[in-house]
Amino acid sequence: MPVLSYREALNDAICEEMKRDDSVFVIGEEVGEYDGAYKVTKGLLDQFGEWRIRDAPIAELGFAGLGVGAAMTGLRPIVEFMTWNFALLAIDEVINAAAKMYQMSGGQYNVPIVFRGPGGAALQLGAQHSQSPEPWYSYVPGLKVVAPSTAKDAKGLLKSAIRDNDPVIFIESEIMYNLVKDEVPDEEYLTPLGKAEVKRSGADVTVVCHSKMVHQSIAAAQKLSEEGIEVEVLDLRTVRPLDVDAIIESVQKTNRVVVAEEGWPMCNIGAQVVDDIQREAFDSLDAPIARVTGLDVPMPYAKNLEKIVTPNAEHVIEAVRHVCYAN
Amino acid sequence: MPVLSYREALNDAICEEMKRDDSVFVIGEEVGEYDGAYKVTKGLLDQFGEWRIRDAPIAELGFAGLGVGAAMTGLRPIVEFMTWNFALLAIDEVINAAAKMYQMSGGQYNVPIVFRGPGGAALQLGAQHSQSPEPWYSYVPGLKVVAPSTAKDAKGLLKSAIRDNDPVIFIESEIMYNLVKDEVPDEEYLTPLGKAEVKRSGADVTVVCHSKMVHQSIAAAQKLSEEGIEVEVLDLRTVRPLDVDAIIESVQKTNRVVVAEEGWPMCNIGAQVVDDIQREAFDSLDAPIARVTGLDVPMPYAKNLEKIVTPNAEHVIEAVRHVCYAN
Amino acid sequence: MTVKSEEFLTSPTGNQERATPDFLGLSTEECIEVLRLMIVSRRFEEKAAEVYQTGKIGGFCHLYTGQEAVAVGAITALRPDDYVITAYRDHAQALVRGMSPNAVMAELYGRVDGCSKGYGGSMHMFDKSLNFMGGHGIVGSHLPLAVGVGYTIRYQGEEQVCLCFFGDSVVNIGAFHESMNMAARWKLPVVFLLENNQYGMGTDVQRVAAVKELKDRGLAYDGLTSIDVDGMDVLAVRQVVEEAIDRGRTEKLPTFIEAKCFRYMGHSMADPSHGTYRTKEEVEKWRSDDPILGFSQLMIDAGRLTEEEYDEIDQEMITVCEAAAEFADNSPFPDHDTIYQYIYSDRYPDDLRRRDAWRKEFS
Amino acid sequence: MTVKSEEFLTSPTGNQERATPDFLGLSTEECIEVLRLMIVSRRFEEKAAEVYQTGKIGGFCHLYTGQEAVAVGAITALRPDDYVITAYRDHAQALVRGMSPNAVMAELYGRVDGCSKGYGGSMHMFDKSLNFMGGHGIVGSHLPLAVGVGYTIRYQGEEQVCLCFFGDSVVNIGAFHESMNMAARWKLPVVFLLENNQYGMGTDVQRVAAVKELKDRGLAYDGLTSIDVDGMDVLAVRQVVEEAIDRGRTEKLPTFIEAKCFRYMGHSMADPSHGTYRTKEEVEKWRSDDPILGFSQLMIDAGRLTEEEYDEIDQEMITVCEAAAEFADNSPFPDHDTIYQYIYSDRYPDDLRRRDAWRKEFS
Ligand SMILES: Cc1ncc(C[n+]2csc(CCOP(=O)(O)OP(=O)(O)O)c2C)c(N)n1
Ligand SMILES: Cc1ncc(C[n+]2csc(CCOP(=O)(O)OP(=O)(O)O)c2C)c(N)n1
Ligand SMILES: [Mg+2]
Ligand SMILES: [Mg+2]
Repeated sequence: MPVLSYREALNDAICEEMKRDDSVFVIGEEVGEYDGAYKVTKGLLDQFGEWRIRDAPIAELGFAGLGVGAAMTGLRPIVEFMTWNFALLAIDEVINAAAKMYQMSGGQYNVPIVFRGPGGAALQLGAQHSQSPEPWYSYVPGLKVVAPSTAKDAKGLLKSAIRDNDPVIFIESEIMYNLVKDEVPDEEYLTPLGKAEVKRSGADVTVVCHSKMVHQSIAAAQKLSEEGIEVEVLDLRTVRPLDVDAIIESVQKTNRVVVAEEGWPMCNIGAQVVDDIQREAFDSLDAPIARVTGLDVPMPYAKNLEKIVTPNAEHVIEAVRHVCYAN
Repeated sequence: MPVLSYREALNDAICEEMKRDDSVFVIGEEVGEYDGAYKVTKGLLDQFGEWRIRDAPIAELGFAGLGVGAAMTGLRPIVEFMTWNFALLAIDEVINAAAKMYQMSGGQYNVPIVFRGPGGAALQLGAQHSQSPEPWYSYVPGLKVVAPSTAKDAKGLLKSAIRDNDPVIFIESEIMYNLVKDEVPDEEYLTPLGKAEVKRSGADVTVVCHSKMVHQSIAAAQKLSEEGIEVEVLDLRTVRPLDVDAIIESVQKTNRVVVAEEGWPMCNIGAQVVDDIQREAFDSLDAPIARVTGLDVPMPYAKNLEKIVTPNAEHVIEAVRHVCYAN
Repeated sequence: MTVKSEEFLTSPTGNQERATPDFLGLSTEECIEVLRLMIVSRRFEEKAAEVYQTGKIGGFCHLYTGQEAVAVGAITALRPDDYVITAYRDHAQALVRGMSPNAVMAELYGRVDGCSKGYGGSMHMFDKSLNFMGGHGIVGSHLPLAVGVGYTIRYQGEEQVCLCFFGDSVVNIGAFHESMNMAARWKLPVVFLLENNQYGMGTDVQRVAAVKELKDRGLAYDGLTSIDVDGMDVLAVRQVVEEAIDRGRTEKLPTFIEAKCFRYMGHSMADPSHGTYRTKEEVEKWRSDDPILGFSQLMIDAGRLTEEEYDEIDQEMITVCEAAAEFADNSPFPDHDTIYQYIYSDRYPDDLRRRDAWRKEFS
Repeated sequence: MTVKSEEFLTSPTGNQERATPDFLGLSTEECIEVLRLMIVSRRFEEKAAEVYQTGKIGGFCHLYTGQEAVAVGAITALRPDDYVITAYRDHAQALVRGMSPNAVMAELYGRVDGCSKGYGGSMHMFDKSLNFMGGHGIVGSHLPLAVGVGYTIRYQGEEQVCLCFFGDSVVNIGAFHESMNMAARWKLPVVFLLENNQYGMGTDVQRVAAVKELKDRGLAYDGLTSIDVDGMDVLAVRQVVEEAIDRGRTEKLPTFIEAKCFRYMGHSMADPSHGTYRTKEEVEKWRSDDPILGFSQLMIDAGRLTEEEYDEIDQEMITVCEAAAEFADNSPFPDHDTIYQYIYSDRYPDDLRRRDAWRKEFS
């Protein structure tokens, strides 16, 4: 199987779906002539022309809404936010329009749209450019929220998201675009939304995670294995809906849980995972669940500060030891 | 003590603080000549003039940002959102500007601002006008989030919020404006942000709640008392920061918990409360924590459907019985 | 009936002939249909207001009374395959586009036979079979949607247009600006129809907008034609909208129309018609320029209508609206079991339902 | 050095005399200060670019090279008590407003001696003592803040103004529109200074804006004066900004200025100067109209400067910027213990820290 970068996998997914379905188009800042701020749409303008790869003005609210209107009239827009930070300007169209349209119209207008772009911190981008948007959207009925960790998942999930008939929030990662590379099948495949995947199997502790933290968790697991602690790394892949069955299954095996994510601590995905576990597998828990998160502060610019704010493999190790009462 | 409505209490709070401090002003749609869409600012234009009670165009992003700029230069704005639904248009200024400014500027520019307005459902306002905004803001460091349940708290907390030197999200309720009436001290008082209050004491189960659900929980408690179940109703009042000490104290007494709130289930305040409790009082729990929330759907218009989507006292009763294994 | 034929012969801006007495070439039947649609819009709102008081209609309810010439003049100029999208003051647009009063009234009642199955309510009328795209409650936020519809039309190489209604308060919000720019830049066939009824809730638009003539907001966009029109004059509206539609179909260019009009009633049912932010005199002045009376008088003067025929139509429309209320009242409430049906068009994910599972209703 | 005295004598729009050779009445010292500020801005960016390659500066870094006439012409026209606010391309504005190169460079290095104590970074320069209100990263979102500053000024009855810099891409975003409307409607003393360097990242503004002359976006607002100016000509900029400031101080009216300019370098360090979206020739054409060379030549021609003096200043500024880099490099990283210090200006709530308590660093 060829090894692709996360970025290439996304590019392939978009390209394949655009070839397959004439109604798929991309709109966003710099997606065309500039090949995308992060080159995810590289080469697509030449291949598909400006009506299908549309360079937008800086008007996030406007072009997100444009996407919704287009989705209501037969197209399947992929709206690229240069980063999810800027999507806060457009969140009204995502929540009050896209997510609710199908219900407000009594089931007449569904909105097949993908909102995508990188989320989370990159390197020293400072407070306004380093935040994880998952919980803002995961709260909202009508949306699905996806955040893949590997190139293979990125491709399969983006293809599923494009074919999904409802709005999907697709959260990528600036840092992973290049750094993450893995084997991606040659033949066509779809990765189902809403299904977690065990990325590493282990009997002692479950680390529930998604996106970048999957890699940190796998690194932690390898290290902990040397100490005799076998960690199961469960990659949620989709954070709304959550694959609670998969979570419970793993918890029932390991009886100990860490939830790791990059965002701020309050009301984030991890809090929800904790709630689901205690409700459905209270008696399986041998210890309180530990959560690994970014610190509860906006991201500072300074390199050393960014480092301590951002969760990493060491933090996962600490947390795992903690739930194993091994520290 | 005089009995005031929730609305009157808020009006008093604004009026008193405006008299006390020349730098306090109000901006929002219809706040002046129209006395406020929900009359919270009634009479204030006459008293304070148009520079202090400013009728804004429908431009939520713009006037929220105006507030931030004014707060950075010596004023203390109260930005009224006609409802929190419309604040989604302004959330970028709240999160990327107000919440982060103090840190981005290395501690130079704090932002003493209150964003306020009604949240949650009222009566048959439909999908776009019936949602609870708490989790969107509670996730964000730099913000405080307040949602009072009584007239007395509304007044004391709003006064504290106005005097607070950082941005405060103040969530009121259209339904409570008139319906909630209680005794409010004549003399000046401040209710501290970040402190929960036991609104009813009980030994068997703790119901953690805020805003409207406090009243539903008290009603439930009264009914349950007849069955011999004594419910402690803990009103969070502030949902960021959470008064975890008060929560833990109550849980250690009752060993059983229900968290009740109006919003959607995922990644909401209740999930966070569950996480905090299991982390700090895991061994005190005799049963999994139950959560009472709105159903995971946008609010439908039809009266009968709205009723089943919205959590009420009966639901709290159900949940309490459930955690007491009494059903 | 007030005659105002003089006014009908000159444009609202006074510099162009509009609505000449040849009725824009409309046949008498077509004129009667125009009249009928204005009357049904009026009578429908009257019935809705009446029923609202009984509590059968809930939530916000924004009446269109007084603005009928705008919806009727504009929508009757469309082809069936064109699109219509509007704000929350949407009953008349729905009716004029062809929804039955029964479906609109049942929606107000929140019943299954409502055009949005009771899920939408007053502010969210939808009918996909008529390309009627709602009914939107966040001020300004449906303008980008209209631009998206325009995008689809160009994308698919169709000759449709999208007609987008909105209120005067919208000229100050960001979505307006972003929408006009995109529609103009990409040449999208959207007719932006501003209903300047002079007030956004209790706010005189001049108190919050730094622009005297709202249509001048269009000056900021090359490729956008801006024009104002007497919104109390159905033929005048029809004429400028026809021109705009033509510009959309042939040149793919957007148009921004300001229709100067007035709402007779309060902003919503909670707001009185006058007393706080506007005077009784102001309301009466506008009422004396009534679009229905004006147009019917014009028809009578031209020998195309008799007073008796008018009364007959009026009576018929009253009856239709009465019947609609009865129909709505007999329509069932939506079934509780449908509560998860319209959240995802694909299957509602099991995971999401499990968090609601504690509810007795669902176990 | 390129002479372009002809251009200096006519306005960019060709219909008004600008920047007459009397140097707007500035003394030779003042002119030298103007020159010095342009040179330090240039040399600073060169040093920053150099150091960036070594990894000492992280994140995004947007250089101002080529646009010096705009910041210098505008900011030197202000009084010390006026306010300045800008977007993320903010190094020069900070320097010209009076921050030391040391403080700005240390901020780029993310060190405690940075003007934002290392918390802000390249995009977020702040200095409250200079009323320098940042450095903002979300396109357009600082315009409403500027309007708020204008509001404070009027509220407090002061005679200050707020000078607000932003890029050409901002003319298409909602915040622009909402801000212009509010500033014009309430007569707020804000100078909106658009730096039209023709590109927003890789996008030629004409590809996304439906308006040929960006200043025409101002036509939509009564009470807003709109004007364009040659942004490569420091005296021209200074003159229109002086007029705008005056309009703000006396009449409390906002002004919208479009300064036509060019950035020599790529959008940020990751973007090449030319090759993809613009040609080498285009960059060179603009470079041949260099604001620093042009102004210094004008001074030389007027006998106010010698080439030797120029070289001396230049050398001095190079030295200053070298020293700034050394200063920055020697400045300590911010202390880990300050991590919660700037989140709430009142005490950081205990509750919030307890969720981070699992971290070894904090236990
Ligand atoms: C973004 C937003 N802000 C505020 C409101 C509350 N609101 C509902 S209607 C309205 C006035 C709108 O006036 P206008 O656009 O003139 O339309 P009209 O009601 O006159 O038809 C306001 C402020 C809203 N729905 N959306
Ligand atoms: C709302 C928003 N969308 C997108 C971006 C990403 N972005 C950063 S700078 C930029 C281009 C801005 O161009 P312009 O306003 O012309 O300023 P210049 O860089 O030329 O100084 C973009 C798209 C952003 N920061 N904010
Ligand atoms: Mg209006
Ligand atoms: Mg630019």
